[in-house]
Amino acid sequence: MKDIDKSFKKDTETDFPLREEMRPRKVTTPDGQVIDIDPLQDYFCQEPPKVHRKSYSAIVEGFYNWARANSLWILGFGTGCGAIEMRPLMTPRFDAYRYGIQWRPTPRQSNLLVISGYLSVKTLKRAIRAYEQMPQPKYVVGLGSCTINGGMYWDSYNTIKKLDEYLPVDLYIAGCMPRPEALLAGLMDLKKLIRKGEAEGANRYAENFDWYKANQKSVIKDWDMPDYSW
Amino acid sequence: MSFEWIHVAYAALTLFIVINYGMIMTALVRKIGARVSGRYGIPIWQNYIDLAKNIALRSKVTHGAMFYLGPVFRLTGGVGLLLFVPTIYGSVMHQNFSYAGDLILALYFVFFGTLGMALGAGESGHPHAAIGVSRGLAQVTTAELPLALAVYALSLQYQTIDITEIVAAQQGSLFNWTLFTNPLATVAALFGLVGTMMRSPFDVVMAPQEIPIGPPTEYHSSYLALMQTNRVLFPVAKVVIFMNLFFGGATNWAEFAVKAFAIYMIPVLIGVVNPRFRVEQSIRFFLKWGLPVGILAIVTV
Amino acid sequence: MGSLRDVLSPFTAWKHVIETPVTLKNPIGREAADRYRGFHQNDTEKCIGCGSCETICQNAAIDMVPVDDPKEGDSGLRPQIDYGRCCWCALCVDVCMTGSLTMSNEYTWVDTDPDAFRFIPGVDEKPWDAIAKGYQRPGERMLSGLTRPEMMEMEPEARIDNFDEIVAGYSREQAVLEADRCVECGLCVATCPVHMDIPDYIAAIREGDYDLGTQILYETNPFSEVCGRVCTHKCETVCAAQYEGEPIAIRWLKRHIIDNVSEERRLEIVGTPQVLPTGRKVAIVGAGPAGLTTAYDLARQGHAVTVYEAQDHAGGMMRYGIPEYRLPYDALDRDIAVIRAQGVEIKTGVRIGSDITLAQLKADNDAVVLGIGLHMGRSTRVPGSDAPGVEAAIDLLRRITAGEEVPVPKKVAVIGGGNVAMDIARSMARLQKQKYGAVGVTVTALEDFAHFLADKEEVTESIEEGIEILDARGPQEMVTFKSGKRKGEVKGLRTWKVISIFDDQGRFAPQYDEADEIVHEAEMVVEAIGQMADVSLLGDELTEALQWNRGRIAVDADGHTSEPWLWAGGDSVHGPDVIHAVADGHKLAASVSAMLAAKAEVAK
Amino acid sequence: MFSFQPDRSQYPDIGPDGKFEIDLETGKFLKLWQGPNHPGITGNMSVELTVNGDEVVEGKTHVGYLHRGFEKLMERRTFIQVFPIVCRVCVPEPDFNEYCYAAAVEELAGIETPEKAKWIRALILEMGRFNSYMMSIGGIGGALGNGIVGQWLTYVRDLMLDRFEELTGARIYHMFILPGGVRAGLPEGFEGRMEEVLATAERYLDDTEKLLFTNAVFKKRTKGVGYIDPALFESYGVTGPNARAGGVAKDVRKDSPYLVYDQLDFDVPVEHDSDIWARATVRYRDLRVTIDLLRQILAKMPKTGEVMTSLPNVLHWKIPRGETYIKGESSRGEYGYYLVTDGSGYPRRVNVRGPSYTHAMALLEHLIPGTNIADVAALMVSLHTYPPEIER
Amino acid sequence: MRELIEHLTPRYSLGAPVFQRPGLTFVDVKRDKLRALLLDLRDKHGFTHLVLLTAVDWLEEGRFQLTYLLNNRAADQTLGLRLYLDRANPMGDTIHDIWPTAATYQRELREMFGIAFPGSPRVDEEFILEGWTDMPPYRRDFDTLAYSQQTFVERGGRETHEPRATMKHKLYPEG
Repeated sequence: MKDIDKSFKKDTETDFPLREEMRPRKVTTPDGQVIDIDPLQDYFCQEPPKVHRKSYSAIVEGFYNWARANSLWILGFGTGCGAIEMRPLMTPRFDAYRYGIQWRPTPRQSNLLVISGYLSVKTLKRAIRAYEQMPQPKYVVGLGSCTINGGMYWDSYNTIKKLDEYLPVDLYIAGCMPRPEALLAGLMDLKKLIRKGEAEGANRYAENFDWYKANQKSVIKDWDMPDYSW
Repeated sequence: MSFEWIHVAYAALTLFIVINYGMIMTALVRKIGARVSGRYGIPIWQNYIDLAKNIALRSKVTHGAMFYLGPVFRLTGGVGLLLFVPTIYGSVMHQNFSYAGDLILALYFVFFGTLGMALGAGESGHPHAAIGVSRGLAQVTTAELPLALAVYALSLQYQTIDITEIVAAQQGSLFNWTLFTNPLATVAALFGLVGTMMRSPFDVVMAPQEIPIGPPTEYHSSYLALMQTNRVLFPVAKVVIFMNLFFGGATNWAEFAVKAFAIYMIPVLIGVVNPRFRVEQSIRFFLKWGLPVGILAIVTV
Repeated sequence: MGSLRDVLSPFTAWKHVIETPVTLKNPIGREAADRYRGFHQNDTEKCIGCGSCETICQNAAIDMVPVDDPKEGDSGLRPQIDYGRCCWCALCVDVCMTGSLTMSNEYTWVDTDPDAFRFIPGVDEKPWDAIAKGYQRPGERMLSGLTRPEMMEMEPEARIDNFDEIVAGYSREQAVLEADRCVECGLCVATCPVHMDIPDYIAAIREGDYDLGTQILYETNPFSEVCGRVCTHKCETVCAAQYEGEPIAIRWLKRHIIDNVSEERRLEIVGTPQVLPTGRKVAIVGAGPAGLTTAYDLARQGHAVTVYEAQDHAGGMMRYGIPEYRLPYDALDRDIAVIRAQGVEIKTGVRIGSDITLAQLKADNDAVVLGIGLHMGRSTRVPGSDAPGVEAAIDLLRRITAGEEVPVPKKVAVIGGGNVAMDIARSMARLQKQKYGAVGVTVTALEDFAHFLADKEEVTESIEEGIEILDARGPQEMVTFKSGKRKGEVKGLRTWKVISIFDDQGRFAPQYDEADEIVHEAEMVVEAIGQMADVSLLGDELTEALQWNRGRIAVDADGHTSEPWLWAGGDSVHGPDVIHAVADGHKLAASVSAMLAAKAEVAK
Repeated sequence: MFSFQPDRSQYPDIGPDGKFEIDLETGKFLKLWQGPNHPGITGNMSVELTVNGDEVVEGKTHVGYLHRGFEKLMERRTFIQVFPIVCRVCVPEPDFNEYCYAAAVEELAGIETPEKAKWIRALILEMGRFNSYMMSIGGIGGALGNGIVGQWLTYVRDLMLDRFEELTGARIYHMFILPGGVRAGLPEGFEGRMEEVLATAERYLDDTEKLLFTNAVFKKRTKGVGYIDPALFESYGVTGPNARAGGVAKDVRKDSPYLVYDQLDFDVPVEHDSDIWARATVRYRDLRVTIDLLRQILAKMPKTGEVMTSLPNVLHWKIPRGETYIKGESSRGEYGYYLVTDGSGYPRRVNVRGPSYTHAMALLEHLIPGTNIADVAALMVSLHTYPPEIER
Repeated sequence: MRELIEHLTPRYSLGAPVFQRPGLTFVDVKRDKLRALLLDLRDKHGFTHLVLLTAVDWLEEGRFQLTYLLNNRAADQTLGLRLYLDRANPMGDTIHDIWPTAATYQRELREMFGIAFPGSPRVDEEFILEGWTDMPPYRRDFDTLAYSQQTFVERGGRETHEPRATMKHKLYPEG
C-alpha cells in the first residue's frame, strides 16, 4: 500500500472553483417572489428536533417499549451492499415477519433505519433526511464493517467512515457483509435494547443536534435537495 | 323500532367485536397469503402490537387540520357503514341502527371515507399521496359503478332499500340468498367488492412500487393507528353489507365469522396471485366487464 | 383479455397454501459452511509476528500489536484485527507464513459499542476460538514461492579433486526469483549479529539496483563478500519463509550483489573516510574479521590504525581456517582491499610477543585491540591422543592454506561434527583424491543427525563427495600400532555408540552403548572438536592482571577488558564465527572510539 | 369509449439541443422523484420524473448514491489487493468482476489458468447468473404488484447461495476467483446437493410460469410496454438479454467463447417483441438454459487437476506495461474490464464496463418519455440494471 | 484485423498498432482524424458497438489517453483507439451524435477527469458526485487517502508496530 502524500493539500478555490449551480443566487419562484438561494445551506433542518420525554408512568413506558420492540418497521432504504442481504429476510427462508419485523416504503411510518453498509456522501444526505422524517422513537442499525470504521472503503473519497459521527447508532453488526442470520440476531438484540428502554438515539440526536449537524455539514457541501427526494 | 340509549352501548359492543374480529382475521389472511409464498408470516396478534406501537410513537407531525381529519373521516366512514347495517340479523344487540339507515346511506358511507381520506392525504402535500388520491377516486368511482347498479337491481328485486328487509327476505333457505335469486347482481356487486378492497389487480392506488403506498404515505403515529383501525374495520363493514345483501346475512356470530371470512377471501384469492392493473386499465376493466353485468342485472330483474 | 387459461392459471399458485413453509425454524446462529470465512483465529504459539498479514490487508484492518517480548525469530507482535475494516477476503490467511492465522465459520457479532470491534485473535478470548470449522488455506501457500532456486554447483566428481569454489552463485534471474520470495518482515535483522538490513538489500536485488545493495551491505558489514559465502546465516534459521517451504537464501543473495559489482565500483561506492585525521593511534592485534572490522570502523572515523598479523597474509581464520573451495582467497583479498582503502595499515608476519611486545604497542598507541582468534585445536584427551598421526584440524587447515606439505594417508578419521570437521574432512578428501584417486575419510560425530552441528548442506555435500559420516559415535581411544616399524603410530579410532550427550542438569556427560563398538581404520585421526586461543602473547604479567572467564579473556559488553587500554573481541572471546566477529569488531570500534572521543574532550 | 392514449402532439419533444422544453410554471407538470429510497427502484438510484397526469414526459436518471470510487481505489492497491474489492462493484452478480479482473491480470502477467480452474470459474459464473436472473424475474413480478414470485425465487436464490457458501466460503462476495485460478476445488458431494437445488428451482420455475407468464393481467401490463426499437441497440450500447429480447441473437459466450463455453452445448434464446414481456421471457428462458449449463458443467468437469497456479510473491508483484480488455456475458449483457498497467506493482487504470451503465442511463432516459408512471418501475426492472456497477 | 489496420493507417495516419491478442488491437489516433475514423469504422467496417469510452491519466507524461473501444460483433473484433490529450487543458470532441450513449461516458469523463466535451448533452451537470469542490478525483494527482483523512473522521485508537523496528527497539537498542 502506498504511503499517503503528506504534502497533499486541497487548493480548491483557485484551481477548481465552485460549479455555477452551487453558488448563492437569486431565484424567482413560480408565484413571482424573488428568493435567495444558497445551495450550500441546509434549509430542511433549520428547526432542531425536539427531545421527547419518556412516559411518566414506568408501566406505560414499559408497555410501549414492548410494543415498539415487537413491531419494528424498517425503512426500505438500501443504502449500500448490505441491502441485498435484507431481501432474504423478507422472503421464505428467513421470514422476519414472524418476529414482528416489517418493511415500510416511507420514512414516516418506519422506526428503524438500517444503514446497510457504506454511505456515500450523496446517500448520507438522503439518509439524514429520511432519518429526520422518521417519527420518534427511531433507531439506527449500522450493518457491516463499513459503518463501523469505513471497512473496505476506508480510503475512499466519497464514503463516510464513522456512522456515529452523523447519526446516533444504536447497534452495529460486524461483517462484510453480515449474513441474514447475523442481521436477524442484531435485530433481536435491538429488540432487547428497546424493551430495556435503552434505545434513545432520537433523543441523543436532538440533544446533540448541533454537534451532529456540524459533522454532517463538514462532509456534505451541497444541501440543495429536491422535495421528497430521499 | 325506535331509538334507545342502550342501542349506543350495543353498537359500541358490536363495533368492539367487529374491530377485534377484523384485527384477527386480517392477520390470518396475511398468514394465508404468506403460506402461498412459503412463509409463516406475521404472528396472529401482530395487528394489535402494531396498533399499540403506532400509538406509542412520540412525535406527531401534522400538515394542517385536514391532515388530522382525514383518518377521522375515514374511520367515520367505516363506523358509519357498520352501524347502519345489521351486523347480526335478528339480534337486538347487534342490529345496530340499521332501522335508521338504508342502502343509500350505506353507499354514501362507502364513499365518505374515501373522500375524507382524499382530503386528508391531499393536505399532506406529498405528490405520491396526490397521485394516489386521484387514482383512487377515479378507480373507486368506476369500481362502485357495478356495485351501485347491483344495489339498484336489488332494490328493484326486493322493492325496498331497507337492508334489514332485504336480509329478512333471504332467510329460510340457502336458495333464498340473492346469490341464487339474482346471481347477476351478485357478480356485478363482487366486481365492486374486488375493485374496492385495495388488493391486486386493483391496488394501484397504494402501489408501493410506484407511489410508496400512495395516500397514507405521510401518515404516522396515532393518525396511522386510526387508519389501521379503519383498515380492519372498513373491509369487514363492507363485507357485512355484502353478506346482508347477497349472502343471507348472519344470524349469529359464528355464522358471521364464517361468512365474513369467506367473502373477504374472494378478493384475497384473486389478489394474491395477480399483478396489478394500471389505473386506466382497471377503469377500463370495470367499464368493460363490471358495467354490462350490472346493467344486465337490472334488466333481468 | 387473453384466453381463459391466462385467467385461471395463476390460481394454481394457491396449492402452496397447504405446503409446509420452507422457513428455517431458528435461523439465528445457523452454522455456516465448513469453508466459511468468518472471524479470525490465530494460533499464537505458531505465529511469529512477521506482519505479512498486515502488509497484504488492503483494508488496513490489521495492526501488529505487542503481546509478548520479542525473541529471536518472533517479533512478539500479534495481529489485531479491526472488524470495522475487515472484509473477510482471507488474503491474510493465504499469505500467512506459518499458517497460524485461520478463520472460523462464526459470523455473528453484534455490539452497541463501535469501538469494541477490534480484537487480537488468540489473545483476546472470543466465543469462536475453539471452532474447528472455517476457512483454512487449502494446501500450500500460493501467494509467495515455497522453494529457493537451485544453486548451481559443481558436480561432486568435478569438485572432489581440486579446491575450486563449489557454488557458482545465483544468476540474475535466479536471484530475482529468490528475492521475490522475501516478504520483508525483517525478523532476520535482529538475529543477524551485525543486524544487516537484509530486507532492504533483497529489495535492491529485486529492483536491480546493485549499487544501492552494496551500499546497504557496507553500512553494516565490511566482509560482505566473505559473508556472502561462508556466513553461518543465523538469519536463515528464523526466516519466516522456512515454516512452509525453504528459508530465503539470504547468504546467496548477499553474494549475488557483490558478484554484480566490480571491485573498482565497490571501492567507489564505499569510498574513503570523509573526515579529518584525528591523530589518534590504535593498534590491532590479529587481521581477522574482528580486528579488520574494528580497523575499518576506526579508520573511517579518522583514526590511524595499524593491524599486526602473525601469518603471512591478512584474513585470520577466514583465510587459514576455511578451505579455499568454500572461500576463494581472492574473494577475501577483495574485501581486505576495501578495508585497506580506508587507510588501514596491515603489517603481516609480525608476531606480537616475539617481534613486538604488547607493552610496546601500549606505549605507542592510544588503544590496543586484541582479535587473536582461535588458532589452537582442542584435544579429546582420550588414550592415544598424543600419538603421532593424531592431528588438530585447525592446524592442518592452516598448513594446507599456507601451502605447507601435509601428510595425506589413505584412511583418515575425523572426530567432530561441526563445520570445521567437515572442512578438514573435505580438504583431506580432496588431497586424497589428488594423490590416490580415491576418498577414504570417516567422520565420527558425537551428535546424531537430528542435532548435527554442521550445516546441512555441508553434510550432504560431504556425503556426495564420498565422505563417510557416522553420527552418535563417541571417541574412546586412538588405536596405535602396538608393534612393528610404526609402533606408536595411529592405526585407527575406536568409538562407542552415544546414547545421550547431556545429563539431566544439561551438563556434558555422554552415556555410551559399549556393546556398539567400531574401530575405524585410519592412519591419521583428526580432532576437530573445538579450538582455543593462543594467549601466550599476553605475557605472564598481563595474564595475571587480566580477568578471565573460563579460559577466555573476560570483557564487558563493549569488549573492554579489565585493563583500560586493552580491548579484546572476536572468536577468542565469543567463539568461532565470522559474522559474530564482525559484530564484535563494530562493538570494539564503537567502544574505542568513545574512549578516544572522551580523551579528546579531556585534552581540550 | 374513452381514449387513454396521450396526445403526444401537445407535449414538447426533444429539442435540437437534446433537452425538453418543459415549463414547470404552467402548473401542468409535476416533478416526481423515484428513489433513492423507493421500493420501485432496484437498488440505490433515482429517476427524476416530470409528469403530466399519469404520463411521464421526461425522466432524468440520477446516480452516484453508491459511488465509492472503485477505479481510484484500485489504482492504489497492489494487484492482489485489488482482488477482494472488485467483487463489490456489482452486488447481485459479483463473480463477473472477479473473473474479468483475474483474466485481465493473467493476460498481462502471462499466467496460465489451470484447466480445472476454468471449469470451476464457469460454474461460478453460471451460478451467479442463476441468482441474478432469479432476482430479476422476482423483481419484475414485484414491480408489477405480484410479490409471490419474488418470494419464491428469492428462496431458490437462497438455496443457491448455500451452494455458493459451501463452494467459495462466502454468501455474497465470494472472493474466489484469484488471478491464477480459483481458491479451492469442489467440496465432497457438491454435485448431488447442486442437483437438489436445480430440481427445486425447476419446480418453482414451473409454478412461476403458471403464475406469471400465463397470467392475463401480467400480459396486459407488459406486452407492448417499454418497447425499444432494435435499431437503437447499437446507438445505446444495448447488449445481452435486453438485445436478445429484440431479436439480436448476440451472446459473448457464443460469439467469442471464453473459459469452457466452447465445450458446452447450449442455445441462446431470442424473443422479438422488444417489450417488457419479451425481456422477462427471454430471461426466463435463459434461466432455463443456465440450469442446463450448470448440469453440463458439473458433468463434464474434469475430476482431478490443479485449481491454482503458483503466483509470484504477490506482495511485490509487478506487471509490465500493457493494456487489455476482457469481456464476458453477464446476466445483463456484456461485462468487461479494461486494465492498463504501467510496469509498477499497481494497476494504472481499471475501467469497469457494466451493462447497466448504458442500459440505465442514456437508454432509460430515452425510453421514459411517454410511459405511464406505473410502468416506470417495471420498465427499470425489465432493463435489469444494478446501480452499483453504474457508478462503481 | 491486420489488413484493416494497414488499410486505415495511411488514410488516418494511425500509430503503430498493438495486437494484444487475436480479436483485440490497440492503435493510436490523431485528434483531427478521430471523427472521420469513427464514422468510417462504424459505417463501413462494422464497428457499430461502442464498448466503452474512458481515459487514462499519464501524469508523468503530461497527457490524458482517451480510449475508444469499438467492437465489430459480427467478426468478434475489438479495436481500441487511443487518443492523447494535453493534460493542461484537456478538451475532447463529443461523439454523442455518433453514439448517443457516449454522452454518459463523456459526462463521467468530464466529472472524474475534468476533460471537457463541448456540446455533449448535460455534460456540465453533476453526474455521480454531488457538491464536489475538489479536483476531479480520477486524476492521478488526486490522493484519495489524503482527501479521505482530511475530510472524514476515522475511528481512533489504532496503532501498529513494525516487526523490524520493534525488535530493534527491544533486542538491540544500542545498534
